[in-house]
Amino acid sequence: MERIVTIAVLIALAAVPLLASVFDAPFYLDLFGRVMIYAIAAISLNLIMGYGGMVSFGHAAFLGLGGYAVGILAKEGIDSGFVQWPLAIGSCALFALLTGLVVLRTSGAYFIMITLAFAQMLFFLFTSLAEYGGDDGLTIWTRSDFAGLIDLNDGASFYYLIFALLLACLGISARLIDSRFGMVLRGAKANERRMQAIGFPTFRYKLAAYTISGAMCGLAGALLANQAEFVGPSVLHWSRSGEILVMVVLGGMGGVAGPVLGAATYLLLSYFLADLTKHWAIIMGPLLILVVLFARGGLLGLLSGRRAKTDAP
Amino acid sequence: MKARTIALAAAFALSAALPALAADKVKIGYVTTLSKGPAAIGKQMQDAVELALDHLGKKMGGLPVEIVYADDEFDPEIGKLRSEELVKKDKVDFVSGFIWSNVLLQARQPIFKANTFLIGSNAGPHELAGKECSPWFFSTSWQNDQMPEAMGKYMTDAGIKRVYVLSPNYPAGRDMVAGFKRYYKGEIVGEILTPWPQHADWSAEFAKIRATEPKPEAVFVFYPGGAGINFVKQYAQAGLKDTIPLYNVFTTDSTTLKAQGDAALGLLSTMSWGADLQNDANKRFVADFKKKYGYIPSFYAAQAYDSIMLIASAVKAVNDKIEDKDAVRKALKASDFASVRGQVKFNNNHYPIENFYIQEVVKDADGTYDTRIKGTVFLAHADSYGAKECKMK
Amino acid sequence: MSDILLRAEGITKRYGGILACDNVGIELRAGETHAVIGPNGAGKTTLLAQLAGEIAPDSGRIHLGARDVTDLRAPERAALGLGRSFQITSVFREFTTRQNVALAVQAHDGHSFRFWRKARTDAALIEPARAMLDRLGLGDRAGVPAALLSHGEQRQLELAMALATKPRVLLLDEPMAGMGAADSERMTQLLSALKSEAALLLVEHDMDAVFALADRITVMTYGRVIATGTPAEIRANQVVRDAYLGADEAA
Amino acid sequence: MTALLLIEQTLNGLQLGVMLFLMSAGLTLVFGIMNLINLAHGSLFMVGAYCAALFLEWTGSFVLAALLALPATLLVGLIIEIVVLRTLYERDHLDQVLATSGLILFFNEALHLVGGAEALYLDLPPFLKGQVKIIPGSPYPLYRLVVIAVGLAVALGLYLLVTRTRTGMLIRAGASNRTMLSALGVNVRLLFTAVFGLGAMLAGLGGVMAGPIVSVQSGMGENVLILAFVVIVIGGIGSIRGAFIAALLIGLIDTMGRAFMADLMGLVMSHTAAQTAGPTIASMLIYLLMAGVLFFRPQGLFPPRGR
Repeated sequence: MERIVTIAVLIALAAVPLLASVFDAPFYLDLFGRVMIYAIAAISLNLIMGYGGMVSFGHAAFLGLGGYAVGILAKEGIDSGFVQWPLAIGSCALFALLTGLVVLRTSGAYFIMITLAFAQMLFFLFTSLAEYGGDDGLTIWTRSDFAGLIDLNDGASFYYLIFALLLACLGISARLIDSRFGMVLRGAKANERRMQAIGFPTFRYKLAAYTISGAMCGLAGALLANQAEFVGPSVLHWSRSGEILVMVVLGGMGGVAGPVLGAATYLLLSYFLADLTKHWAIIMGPLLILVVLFARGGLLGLLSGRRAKTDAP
Repeated sequence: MKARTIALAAAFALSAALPALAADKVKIGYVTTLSKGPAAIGKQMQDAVELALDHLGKKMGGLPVEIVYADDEFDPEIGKLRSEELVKKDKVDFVSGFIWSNVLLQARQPIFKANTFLIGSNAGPHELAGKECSPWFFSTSWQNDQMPEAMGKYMTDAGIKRVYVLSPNYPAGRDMVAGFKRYYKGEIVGEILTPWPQHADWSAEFAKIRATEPKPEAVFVFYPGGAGINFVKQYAQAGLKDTIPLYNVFTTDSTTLKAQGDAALGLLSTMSWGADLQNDANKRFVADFKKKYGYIPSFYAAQAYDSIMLIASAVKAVNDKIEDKDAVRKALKASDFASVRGQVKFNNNHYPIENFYIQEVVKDADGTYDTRIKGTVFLAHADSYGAKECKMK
Repeated sequence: MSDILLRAEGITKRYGGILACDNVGIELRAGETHAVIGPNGAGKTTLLAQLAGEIAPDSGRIHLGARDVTDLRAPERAALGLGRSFQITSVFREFTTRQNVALAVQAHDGHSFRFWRKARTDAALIEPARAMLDRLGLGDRAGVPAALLSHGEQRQLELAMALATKPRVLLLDEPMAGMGAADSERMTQLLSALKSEAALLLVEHDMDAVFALADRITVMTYGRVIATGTPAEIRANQVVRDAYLGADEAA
Repeated sequence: MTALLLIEQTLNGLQLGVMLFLMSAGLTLVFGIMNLINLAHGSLFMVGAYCAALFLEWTGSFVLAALLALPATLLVGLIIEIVVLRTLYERDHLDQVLATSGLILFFNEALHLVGGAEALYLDLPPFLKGQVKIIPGSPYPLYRLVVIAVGLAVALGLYLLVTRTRTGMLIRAGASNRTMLSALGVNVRLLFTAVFGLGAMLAGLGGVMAGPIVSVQSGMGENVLILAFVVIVIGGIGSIRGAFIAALLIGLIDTMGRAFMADLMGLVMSHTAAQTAGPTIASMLIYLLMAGVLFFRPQGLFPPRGR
């Protein structure tokens, strides 16, 4: 069931540009492009949260850092995507690596809050960077330039690039969690003490996973900045971290496709509900609660028939 | 894959190259905040737009008008997405609204790229006034700096020698301080930039003001929205209101006065419009607004009303040929409409050249709080960026 | 001297006002099965955790072979050949039985920064795991999620995982806990077959198993070692009889 | 002069601290005992303030409004405990995060509908409006002293409740070892509901007392919620004592940072640079503190024993 839904969702996403051109509705490229970018961010969070048990409440920090890397380079006149994107990903990886040395000393709620702490520090830092727009944010006048290889200014090309990267991230995380490395990560989530007793120095594997996740989210940040042609501190506000987290949990953490499902559902639902009424939150809120109460394991759980009530241990 | 992309690109190119058809109606996208915290402002703007349509008989020139409201949810990203939707899906002829600088700055690109006019009816960031000024942008409000400039002038003229300055630590806040300094000639004895937006308690700052020697004669602040409510209440509670007079910009307006209550009474601020401004358009606007909605409009409402009226004047001037963008731009630039702000011209960067007034918070006979114009500070005041940095003529 | 594989001296561990271990010394010789017994709260499990490197002692030294491992953490000691099983079954419930053992094999098959190849089909992990499961009689349960195994089977799996790390020294925390008589009997046979492979340090309450398996026995009460000796010596030791065995036999 | 300023800022820090304590006390208990991450705790703060504002409009008396707002918040708290949260105690933390963030969305919008889009009016009665000259030369707002007094009184009351009563003993037992409770034959469900109600009422009290100081509007609880989480994490989850000390610590550090950071940095850098960097560092200060504390004590300052 999960497989069928995943494939259906991916096929639907692949068909968006076609439908958009047939019905002359290019706006949907932006809408669904944004959905896919957040899906990548959610996949990256799921990698450490769903498989490594590391609940990050500061993942938007990477979204923002990746975006600012593109924005700042663009402002300094470096438009080449071959420079911007590796730097965006690299700086996120580095930030994850360095903060990981600290945050991974804690676990549980303490981990949640210390990841938030680092994201907040970054938030205040960018808010005060008057040179790069500060609170107003930074306009990106030209999208990343890939030397004619692909033109990000063309709606469909950019869309398919995002789509390809989404597939790549899905593929990478699917391989990753089944690899030896993934087994260590999952083992550490289930029982870290046991993992250490059989000889795994779990800290370094968790740190590696945290770094990979940060890098992947940095890619999403670079994409988002290019799509928005803008980057501002609101991208790394804690409420954004909360939203990414909600997407992952909503979609379900039992499979790699959960985050895609979650991001699509959360963003599209709030979008269409907001079209319906400005009081959309009063519908959205209870919907989230109902998902928790009646589906164990998020939407993915709902699809595979894991009902909350019958799953009592 | 590649072939399909090319086909798609061709399709897009084709649709863009089609000759523009004559318009059968005027479609305006109106972006504002309708949900979350600051929805009160969005509601005022929406009410004002509806009133403008009433006054226009729902027609601009010979064309019927359709307004598409979009909620930016107080989030720049959503604001940008909705703007994109307006120009690409709804294919509006004009976009207007925008309360917040950061939302406007993020949302403008897709609007400009779609060759659509953007009539900002509140936010006035300096970027759009200076180096990044755009032929597609017009403002029916002000450039951020103009308001504190007026206050700086007023306080200099009033002979106030020593001022303490407080403002949030973000670009608009720093712009406000810079604008104030541009025209204030006395001594600034202290200046604090407080964190934004989470700062909610000024007791520490008040203690510093009180401890300043020699004693400041006045305090100048910029705290918009909810922060302004907090600030004004706490300033009065600290007993400072009666000892050191408070002057502000954007801190006391009709969206905040109810919650500020007596704490705001007597406070002075500068503004380019007031409900008691004496001109025919404004009298009609305020009277009808009160009658229709039962409350006093704020400057947000006035500027929103003007934005619709400006568009209407342009549509009429080009004889409904709104597809002729150059003609429309010329007509907009002419600013040939009865503004509720009185005589208004556009600067080279399309920000208004207008009057600025000093106004005081008063309590009406029926117990509601309101502002009264006390005098004029600037006549036909232009912003300081247009001439210096904007290359448009 | 060289035949001593694990030696702890002067181990002291304090929790608030309670002395969990008070100057404990213990030695484990090659080829030996050494049991630690004592009433609940005697500090046996705390001692085991310190030997394994999960808890740092307040004072005292621990040697693994000739090497001082006091400052090494659990994974490092495991890499040096120290295996352990837990009192409370701690297998990975979501993984299959085979995956559980394969994970233990993986721990000692170089680093795990291998991101691409599927671990599930990695012969270098699967084959040793299969062999280990066959040996412990769990071969036909290899594909079953560990959560679905019976309690006895889970204890066997626990042992299989410890063994898969090819330890020189194996610390076993109550391997018979919660088992019925038949399962206990099977486990006793399994353990005695292990003697040639690794030295065993065994914490156990099941006295039949202890006296059947152990070459030497250390008795602890209130965090202190009160006696060490062969089963016969311990049986005859008056102090032990008074403090521990006597009470047990009376009950 | 500077000494007087220091004293005044200490009072300010104390006042912020006790407000944070009111928010954190319930949060840390609910988290520590029921193992529930309740993001909607900030909504209860908001409900308290809204109730006070609405009751003030209705009765015209601030005291009456405040007194009515407490049971009203309690009632709202009990309703969400029974309808939603009760089923979440045994669930994953992340399920709790999802459900309670749903509650936030709901409450923000519901109060928006009830109270209107504009911020509500909640002003002090004349007898609380004055200033007191406890420090020579600088009058201090009476109301803030009242806030400090009420906050400290509540802290004392909680201390007595937790250390001197049977309920308190159960609460402590629950915070350090949850499974023990049912073994003791306690009606766990009732105890949980009572603890949650208590926490809700304290958050409501925080909202009522903050109402006259800050603007009463939808979404007002969220920033306070984040600060409260910072407090309970620094203090050690489940520890009332830790929450109290951490709340005061955060209150003082935040206030002192705002008051003196720019000047302090002015000593080592140019005035304008200090004026911009100062506030930035000041707003990061509490997060730096949290990261620092957790680095050296990953379980916070006062982790309840046995976890």
